[in-house]
Amino acid sequence: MGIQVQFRKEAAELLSSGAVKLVIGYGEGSTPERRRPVFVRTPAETERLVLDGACVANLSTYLISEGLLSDGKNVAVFLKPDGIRSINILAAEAQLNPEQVVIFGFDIENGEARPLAGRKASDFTQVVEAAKAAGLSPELQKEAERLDHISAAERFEYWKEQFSKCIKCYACRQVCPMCYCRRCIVDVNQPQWINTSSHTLGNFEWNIVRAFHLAGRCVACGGCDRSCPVNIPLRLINHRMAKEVLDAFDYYAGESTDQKPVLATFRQDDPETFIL
Amino acid sequence: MIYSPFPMRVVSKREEAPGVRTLKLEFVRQEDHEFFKASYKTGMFGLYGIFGEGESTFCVASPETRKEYIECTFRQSGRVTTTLANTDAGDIVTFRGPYGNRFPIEEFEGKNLLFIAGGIALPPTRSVIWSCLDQREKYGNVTIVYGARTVADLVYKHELEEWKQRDDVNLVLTVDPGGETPDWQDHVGFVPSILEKVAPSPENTIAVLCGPPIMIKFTLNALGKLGFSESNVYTTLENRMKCGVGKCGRCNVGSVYICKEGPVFTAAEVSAMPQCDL
Amino acid sequence: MSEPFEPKIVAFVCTYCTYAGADLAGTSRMKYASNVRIVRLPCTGRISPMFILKALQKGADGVLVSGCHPGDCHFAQGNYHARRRWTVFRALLAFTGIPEQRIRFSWISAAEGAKFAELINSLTEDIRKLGPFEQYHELQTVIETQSTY
Amino acid sequence: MTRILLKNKLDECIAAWRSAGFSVLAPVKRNDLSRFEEVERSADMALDLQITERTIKDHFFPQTEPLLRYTIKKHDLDSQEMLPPDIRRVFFGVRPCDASGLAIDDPLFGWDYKDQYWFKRRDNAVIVTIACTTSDDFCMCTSVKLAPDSTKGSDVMLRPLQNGTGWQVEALSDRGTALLDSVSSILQESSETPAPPASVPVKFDVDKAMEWLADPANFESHFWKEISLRCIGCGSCTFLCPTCHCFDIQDEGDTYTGIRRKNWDSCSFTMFTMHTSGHNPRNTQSTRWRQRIMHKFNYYRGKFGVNSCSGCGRCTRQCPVDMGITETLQAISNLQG
Repeated sequence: MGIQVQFRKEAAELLSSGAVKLVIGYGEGSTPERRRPVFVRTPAETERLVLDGACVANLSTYLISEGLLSDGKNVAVFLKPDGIRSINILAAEAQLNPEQVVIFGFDIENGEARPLAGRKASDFTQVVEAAKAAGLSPELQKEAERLDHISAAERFEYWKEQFSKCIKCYACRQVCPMCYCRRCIVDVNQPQWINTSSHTLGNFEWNIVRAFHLAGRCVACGGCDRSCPVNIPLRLINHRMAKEVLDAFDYYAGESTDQKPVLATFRQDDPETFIL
Repeated sequence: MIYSPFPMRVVSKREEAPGVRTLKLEFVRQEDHEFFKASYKTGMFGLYGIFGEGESTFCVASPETRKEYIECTFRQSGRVTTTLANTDAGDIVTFRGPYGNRFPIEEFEGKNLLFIAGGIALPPTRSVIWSCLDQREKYGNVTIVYGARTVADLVYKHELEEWKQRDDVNLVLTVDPGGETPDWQDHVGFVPSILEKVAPSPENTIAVLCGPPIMIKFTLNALGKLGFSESNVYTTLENRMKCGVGKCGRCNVGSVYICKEGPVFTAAEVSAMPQCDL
Repeated sequence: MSEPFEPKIVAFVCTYCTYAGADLAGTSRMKYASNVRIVRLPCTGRISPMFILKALQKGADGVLVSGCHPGDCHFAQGNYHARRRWTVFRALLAFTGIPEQRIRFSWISAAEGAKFAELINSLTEDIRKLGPFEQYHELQTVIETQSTY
Repeated sequence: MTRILLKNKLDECIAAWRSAGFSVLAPVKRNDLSRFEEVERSADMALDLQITERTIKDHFFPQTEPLLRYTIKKHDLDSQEMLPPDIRRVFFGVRPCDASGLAIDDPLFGWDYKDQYWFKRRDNAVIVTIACTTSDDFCMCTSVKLAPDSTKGSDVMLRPLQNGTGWQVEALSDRGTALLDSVSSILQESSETPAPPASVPVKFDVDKAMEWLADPANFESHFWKEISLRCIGCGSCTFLCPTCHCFDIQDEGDTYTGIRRKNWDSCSFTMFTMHTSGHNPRNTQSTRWRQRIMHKFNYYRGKFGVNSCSGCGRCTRQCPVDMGITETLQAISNLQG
């Protein structure tokens, strides 16, 4: 039985038994290559669910929609390992109750979707651990290494060029499951920390702040990078930050639902070589 | 030009109620003042601002019969209003306007007038009230029903006193239950129920109603019960605005741009709008 | 003749240690460069990365962030939390090309007036050598003309 | 016999326009993004692109633009308008949908109060459009009653020749005629026929959809909730739209001096209509998506007699969650049966 058929059947069972009120999955998109998020509430509708190698979006974003989980009922969601890590982080940061999230876990290998065993976030500990090894795509890796070997001034120019493209549509923020603030720091105007205007300085500041707020929280789902309508390689920055917290604090985001957020905790012997 | 405001000098500042202030502004440049005198009609609004902070939209609280100054009354809540509230006499602020439509007060001539306002919404009403009181002979009976949450929250207290003393104005004051002080002599209760109690006659009467959305909703019901036709009830709507001139695209309720087609509407026009968009 | 470059440096310091240290430097009549503007905060834990960005936005050529030595925090843990935050933020700035030499971090206790004076002097000299942070400030000047095609 | 411009003469053309004081902007793919930028030679142009990711709206109504500069002294204030410079520009290789977008926005910026920032740039621009002979999955100009060779908003129309060597040229306005006259020696007379315009399938019945939208009973239809469930509330559809024109006004600077700027804003954002009191008339994503659709296919028409959509399809093409005008209007016209 293919994974799509299997998941449809199981989703229909969950819905008809009332175990979940909603299944968030993927459906056909506007072109044959595209998949779009779909919301399924009845067993009959599960026919709309699609699962294959093109299902890359991290659907955990929708779990933080205002009020979705406030009735205490369960919601099922299709998640790759990155999405499962998101659930762990959201649970650790008290944004949702992981008991309410039923996970249809899958991973994509060689362009094919393959099921992962488990239903609760805690069932996937090994999967999450295994994902630790995942890196950037070869070409991004090359770009990352290139950036490591140029001077600060050249790096500045590189990012200046990239950020000058930004139009502050905030797709990166909206698509990110970790960006759940009711009022984002850029929307705060008393005081106005960073420029809201989309000139290069304002864009620079926005992107630094976004990356900082995701340091140690990003699960590398690549949603921001894919959503960016002006193709800024946001993944490079996020990846670099993830590497930094791994190296400095041996911290890998989203390992479990009770993992303390990296910047909300400390060890007395944290490295501090740079402090005078 | 289109987005350039007029510089205005703060003449005086008055504390109306906790967090509510009135600024009296005079034009710095003669030509701006001439423009204002030629274009301002009661009901219009403006964008008051401070450079470095931004602009904020509220009505011109002074009547069209007194155009020497602009008065504006606002509650200190956001970034702009906080800065405006902290200005002193002599400081320079900005004004862009007047924009929007107006109360057709010449159509009110010969009719009885009923003004109903709640809380911080007295300022727009006050603009019409004085515009009419300054030409008192043109109008019939004048009744003002004004309510606020507490006694302290009543704005323009000195003018309320003045209206109270006048024989040709019937002033009805009320505060919400629990908002009264021990020596409070007037009504206690919400505006719609007090209105029904006072029961002004709809005969040859125009009602001008300003207040928070919830009060407007219930007061319109009350006016309906009293027999007022929707086309004889005028009200003002407010929404967030940035440009004030029909371009920035945010103040519309349904297809109606408040900055261009408003802020003054008849109750009939308001009920034709999609209510959920208000 | 252009005037010699005087770096603008903003120091965000905690009130219990580094500010007291700066005070000691002052009362001990130690001389240190006048290029630094000190902003006093209750604790290093209160020093948000936003402050650093704001300082750069407003034209600082360098920023110093300083507080109590580990273990000495008046609030027991503030500086430990701050330290993690700095580690990450510093790496981020470095990755986006903001030179590490311009954003410095230190521990200075209330007793270390001399360390404070020396640090300010050496920091000022370092930044004087680096010159004004034109790459960043240029962004500010560019915005006045940008998009006026 | 019609006049044609050969591709191998394009560089001469650009040189002639540039020496006549024009800057020439054309589609450029640079730094992993396609948009209109100033070019000096045809080799820099990316004319093969179906459509640029960014629109030419950017050059008339930039994402952020200075409105005025202010200086405040204790009891004095000075503000100076910062109007765009007088630069005459040729936009070469514009797609008909983008050109139409400009024409659609003209009445908005012109009604009652004239926005000089827009019109100063408009008056100084000549739009040279190339008709589309190909289309992609997202193109939908025909669905909104425009066409791959629509002339709306263009000053000059270029129709690609069948043999691929150049374009048939046609002036559509005085500005266009003057621009072509300035290069008349480079143009040639030819009997080559232009390639047929792309056949773009009609994806929805816009009349039916408009009828549904105009019915007040549908304003609070459950449809809006369903169609916008997956909308994440970013602004990419609005910011990449050739006709979206909403903006915010922001001050940057301090209490003494600074710049007041006009920045793009989007009806998708929660903050867009949020009152200071916290009341928000459009407080859910479905009401915001409804606003976008209603604005484009109902309100705008009521004011200016046109729909505020030129069918470029960017909203769907770039949407992170594969939404867009096409899907919504398709669903609406299907509702109408």
